[in-house]
Amino acid sequence: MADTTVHEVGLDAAAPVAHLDHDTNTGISNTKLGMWLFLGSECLLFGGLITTYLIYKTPLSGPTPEQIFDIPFTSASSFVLLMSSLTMVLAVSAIERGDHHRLRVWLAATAILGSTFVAGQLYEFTAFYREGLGFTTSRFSSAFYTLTGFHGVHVTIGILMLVSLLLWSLRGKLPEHRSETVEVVGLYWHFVDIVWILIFAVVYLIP
Amino acid sequence: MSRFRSPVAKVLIVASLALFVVLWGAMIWTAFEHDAVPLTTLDPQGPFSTMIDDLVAPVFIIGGMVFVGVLGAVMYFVLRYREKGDDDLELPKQTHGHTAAEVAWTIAPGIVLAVVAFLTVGVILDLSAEEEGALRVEVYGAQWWWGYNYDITGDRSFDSDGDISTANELVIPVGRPVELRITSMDVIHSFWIPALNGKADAVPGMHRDWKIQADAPGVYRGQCTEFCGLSHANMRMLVRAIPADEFDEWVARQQQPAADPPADNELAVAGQEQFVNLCASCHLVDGLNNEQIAQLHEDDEFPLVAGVAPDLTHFRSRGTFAGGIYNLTYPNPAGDDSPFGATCTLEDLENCGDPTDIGLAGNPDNPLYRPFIEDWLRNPPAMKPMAAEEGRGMPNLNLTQEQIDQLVAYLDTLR
Amino acid sequence: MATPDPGQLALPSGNGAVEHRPLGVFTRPSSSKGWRSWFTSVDHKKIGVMYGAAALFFFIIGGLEALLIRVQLWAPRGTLLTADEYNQVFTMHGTTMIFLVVMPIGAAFANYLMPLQIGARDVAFPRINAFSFWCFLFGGIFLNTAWFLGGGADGGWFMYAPNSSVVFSPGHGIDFWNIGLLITGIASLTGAVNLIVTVLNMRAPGMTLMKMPVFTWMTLVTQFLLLFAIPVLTAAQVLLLFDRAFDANFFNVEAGGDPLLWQHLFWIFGHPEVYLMILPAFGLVSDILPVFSRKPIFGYPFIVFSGIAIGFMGWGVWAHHMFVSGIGPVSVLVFSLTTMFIAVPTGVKILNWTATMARGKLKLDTPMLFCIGLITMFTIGGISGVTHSVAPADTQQTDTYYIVAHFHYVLFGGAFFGFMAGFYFYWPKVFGYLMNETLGKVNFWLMFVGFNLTFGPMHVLGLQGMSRRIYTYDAGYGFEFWNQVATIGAFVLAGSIALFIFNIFYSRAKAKSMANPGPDPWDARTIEWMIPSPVPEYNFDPIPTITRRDDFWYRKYGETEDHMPVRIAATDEVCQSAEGEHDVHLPSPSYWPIVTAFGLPIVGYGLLYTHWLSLIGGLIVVAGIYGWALEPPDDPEAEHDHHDDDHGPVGEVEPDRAEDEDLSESEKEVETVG
Amino acid sequence: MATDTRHFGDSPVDTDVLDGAAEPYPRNRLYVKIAIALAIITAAEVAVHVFPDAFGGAGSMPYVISLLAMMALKFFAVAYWFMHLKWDNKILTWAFYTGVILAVAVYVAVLTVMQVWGGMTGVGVDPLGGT
Repeated sequence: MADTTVHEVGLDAAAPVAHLDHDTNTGISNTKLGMWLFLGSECLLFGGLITTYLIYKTPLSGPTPEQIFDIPFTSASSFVLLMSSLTMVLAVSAIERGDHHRLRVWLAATAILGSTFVAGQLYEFTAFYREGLGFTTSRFSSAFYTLTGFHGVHVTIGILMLVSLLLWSLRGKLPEHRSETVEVVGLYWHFVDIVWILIFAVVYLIP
Repeated sequence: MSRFRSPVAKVLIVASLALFVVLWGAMIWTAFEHDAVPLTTLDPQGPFSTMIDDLVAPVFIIGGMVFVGVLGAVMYFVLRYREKGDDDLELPKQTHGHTAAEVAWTIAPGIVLAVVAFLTVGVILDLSAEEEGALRVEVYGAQWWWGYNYDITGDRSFDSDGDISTANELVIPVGRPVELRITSMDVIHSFWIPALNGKADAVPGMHRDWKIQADAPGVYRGQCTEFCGLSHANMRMLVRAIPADEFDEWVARQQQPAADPPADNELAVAGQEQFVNLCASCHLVDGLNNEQIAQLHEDDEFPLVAGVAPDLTHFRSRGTFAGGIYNLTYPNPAGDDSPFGATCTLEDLENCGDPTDIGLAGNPDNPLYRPFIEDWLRNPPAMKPMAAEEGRGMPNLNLTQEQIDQLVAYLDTLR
Repeated sequence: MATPDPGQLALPSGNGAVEHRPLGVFTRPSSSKGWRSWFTSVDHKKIGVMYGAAALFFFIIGGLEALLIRVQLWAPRGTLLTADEYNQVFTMHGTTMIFLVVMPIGAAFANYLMPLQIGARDVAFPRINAFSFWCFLFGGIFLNTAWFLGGGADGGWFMYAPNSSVVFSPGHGIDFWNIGLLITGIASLTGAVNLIVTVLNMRAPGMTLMKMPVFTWMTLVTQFLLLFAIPVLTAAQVLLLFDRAFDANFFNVEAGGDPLLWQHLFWIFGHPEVYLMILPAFGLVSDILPVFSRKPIFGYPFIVFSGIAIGFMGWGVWAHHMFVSGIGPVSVLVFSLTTMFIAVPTGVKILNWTATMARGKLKLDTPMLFCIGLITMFTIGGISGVTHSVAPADTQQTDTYYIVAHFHYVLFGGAFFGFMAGFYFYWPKVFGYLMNETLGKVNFWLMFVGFNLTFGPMHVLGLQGMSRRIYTYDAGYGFEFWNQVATIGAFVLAGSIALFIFNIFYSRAKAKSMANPGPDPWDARTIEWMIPSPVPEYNFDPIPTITRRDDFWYRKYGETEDHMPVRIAATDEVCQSAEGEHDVHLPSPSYWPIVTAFGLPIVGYGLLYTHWLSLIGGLIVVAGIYGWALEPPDDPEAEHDHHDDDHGPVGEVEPDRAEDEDLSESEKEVETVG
Repeated sequence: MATDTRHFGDSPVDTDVLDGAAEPYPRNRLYVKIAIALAIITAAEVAVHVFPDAFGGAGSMPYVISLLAMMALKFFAVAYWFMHLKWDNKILTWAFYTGVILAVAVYVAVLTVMQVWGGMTGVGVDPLGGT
């Protein structure tokens, strides 16, 4: 069907969901379905880590969560991550319309917001460490750093994917019929945001 | 191609099936033979184990019937519907299912299981109920032995004046429930006396309640059942159930601190000195090194890694040592089945029985069986795999024969 | 569909036409023949065969470990192994058999068969499929290299904390176990996503869910179980890894660590794990039994829904592994009840299989014998399982040999008998020759006898108080006789396995002088038997349109009003010709999956020995992923005369590079672990 | 099974027209509104934390429930609109929420069995007990 490809691209350019691939039984592309399944699976991973944190959040020694958390700071970084979801979804919507310029702008914005969040997390970690909360200090510290650290790594990988997309786009390798690639990365990004919504409430706000 | 026609093949099939039947018949038969299987779960000796046995027996019977039913149906269908070579080639009717049958055999096992569930719920609740007038004992597992702290005074603490501590052998009064508070000092162990109740894990950082009771005097053996590292297989324990009056006597003796050896027993006096120098950092002898041990507790020298060792205050009151795997004394003369048994004498050793038959010894008045304890002192890890260099178990102290003789003489005085 | 050549794209922005060149040092592999092609293949059939071969190899290792255990326990105070060696051997035996044998054999059948059963050309993500296999293989090898680097893990396959901490197990054995299983976990997780998408998205036209063969259904359920169970194990293993490698306090009791947390997480994974090991075998039996009974599976919807019910209920019973752990009487009660009722769907399956045989015309060939063996032997395992669900009884039975007997009746008598049936049944489809029937039957009876001799006596041993995981026992406990019977049985069992392997080579040698068995040697029912044996690289040509369950059967036979079958077409007429068109477009082989997977064990060794090595491993992984991402799924250089099928889903690859995002996530798991 | 997923309210737009300078995209306005709502909810969450007494005090039932409710609201909003579950095939909602519900059910059960609710007791502090 290679000879019809260009034609198809033209057809699909405005379609929010890429239809380059074959029709599937469900009508959803394999990639997107796969990503959603993966995200469902990730729920069990983060669930396990959050559970661990809830069981261990009162340390037998060392600083307690109440003593150490800086809620205003974390609220700000939570807000930053939340807004990165908006820029992400705008990026998806840009490429769906074939607006490559805005795609790049929003991708860059998302990556920058994400990096801000990660930087904030690193700052938070160092601040906690200075206040005497090392990774091995208590059961609380181990659980806290493991949970938030895992999330941070997820964000970092998301940033790497965003930057890769940006580079691909700049090199012209991200035509709009591949808008689904951006959408799938977006799903991952939103999921990471969702996890932080949970962590912010369960870990930081609820004593 | 689909049939086995040769006689050899038929012999093979018949022999296999016959072997299967004989095997299972023999297994069921021997499972209910309770002689010489001291750990059997099918011969309960106390109220709690009897409750379990009464509950599971009908389940075994129902299960057996279900299996015979399924096997019978399968065998019947195989014989009845197998393709016979000279048959015509007509294929069977293509039945796709039968909803009523499906519903029936979904509901039927559901009902059977509901009955089992109903019975189970009652037993679970009964087994977790608290017992009136129980003797309370704290049980702790350690790599690879068991310790017991008795609450004799009834003040719900295990270390007030008059409470006693012992190791490996748990002595209980007959007919009185014993409430156990089970914990561990290092990894997870499991306390299990099959004749008296099921098992309960000993989890570090957690105390859990369990209970046992013996209906008749006797020695009931057990084995650690949660894998706990290198010498898991060698972590045994036994319960001696004795009549209440004997138990009171036993308690009275255990409440005494250890007496210093008589001055004329020079070997033992020297042994005491060796003990203080070599053994006292791990082993407690009440009245001898209490302060030393207390200090270690204070300094948190007893982390969760073993480093603590069995209480030896009344060492000779036990019949076994090293996690219940070696006999300390000569066993009892044959024919006496009291938990401690009758006394045998030095003069009449050949009637005392074979001291290498593990776990049979009991009476502390019987003569010390020296070879095991000497070998143990000479090189403990050779007698029972341990990792003393990593802080688990007893190290080889490279004792001389003289030191060993002195220590044995001293230990022999700890009655 | 082919990837559009990027050069042809009229890009609205960017630098116009882009010249595409695969990144890296390799020229893209193109051959699908020769031994080298196995390393780069993305063909689900080759990957399935490799899964099977690797699993059988690990099976021999695990079997030798089992024989060591049995010889050690032949008599009281056995001296073949020391306590330390014994602890390593039983730990590795359990780990190997579960993670490196039963699970991958399930994966082998799923990979090979499932796409054929749904009429697809390949799985949804062929390169991820290859990556999954290499992860599994490298993880398994990594795990077993522990033997040469200081000894295997010694904490039991369940690895309870705190016995698994550095304090109590200072060697590297447990680290090998932990990291090795994290790597195989990536394999399972990526495999699960891949196979679920394949089943949901790539079925042939007309094949609705309720027309799928039962094995495909059970694969779907199994992969969902993996999808959700593996991350729980990963979470637990990460905690253990951080405890061991970085002094975290998750299971450090002094700092308030709770050993029961490990048990909960482990068994939340561990119990679905049990079902995901047994369900593929159930699926195989449900497909094989009708063929040799000459009638359809009895109560197809009930078989399917009971499988789904088992999968669901499997999530609510984990704490029955913890009845003696001290979880409190209320929890014991609840989990006791949930466990009892999971017996209902299992019982439904057994009764439906029995009913399938009723009024059939049974051909007692080797696959059928193994199916009957499964039905009967698994029933024993199922019933002993019900006795455990009675929680008070379980406090007597757990951690004794009664449990060992139970789960071997489930996993050997159930899963492995099913796999043996599958091997004998599908051998001609995969390799193009039939296994020798006489040897096969001897194989079955020998295995039946050996199996019962080995594991039957363990029921008695357990009820009479013999604990699990003890390297020795003393005289005077009455354990001698049945241990000796079990040891004899183990060697009979080993003999039956040896006979199976002999049969493979013997039959292959014989087959050279015999005709190809043809597409349909068993007069089978499902569509994988329509295509030539061995299966051509492109599977179906063309993709069949499915009109009913057991579609292939109904192409051969019609049914009268009273459901009597009537032959309507000769088998040859409805089967795909071996000389069909060969111009089907297929995904191109790739180096990147194996390269990426190869980085993972290097990261693992680095974690244990020197962190620089981890960095190198990590770079290999990252390079692999980027190489992969920049490589189109299809080689644009390759000459393809695109075969235009007149139907829907075809098992070709997504042109999206987004599949690589999936990979990045799996990589993330590793990297975070690193 | 095949569902047409292209039922968006937006009419197809010619690519060339859009290149570089796009017309406003109707759904973008919705996205922005949702983001504003999310920001407001976040502010409310922080407000609850800052003024716990208005909600019965930190750690009290109304406090925890109001925070969890707002958390859930944010969660579903992102999944429903930003992740397109609203417009996509329901099988995706299925796949994801199976994971979510399973995780919640299983882990809540774990926390219950481990008796974490109400006063974080955790495990005992005295490993040696009365010895």
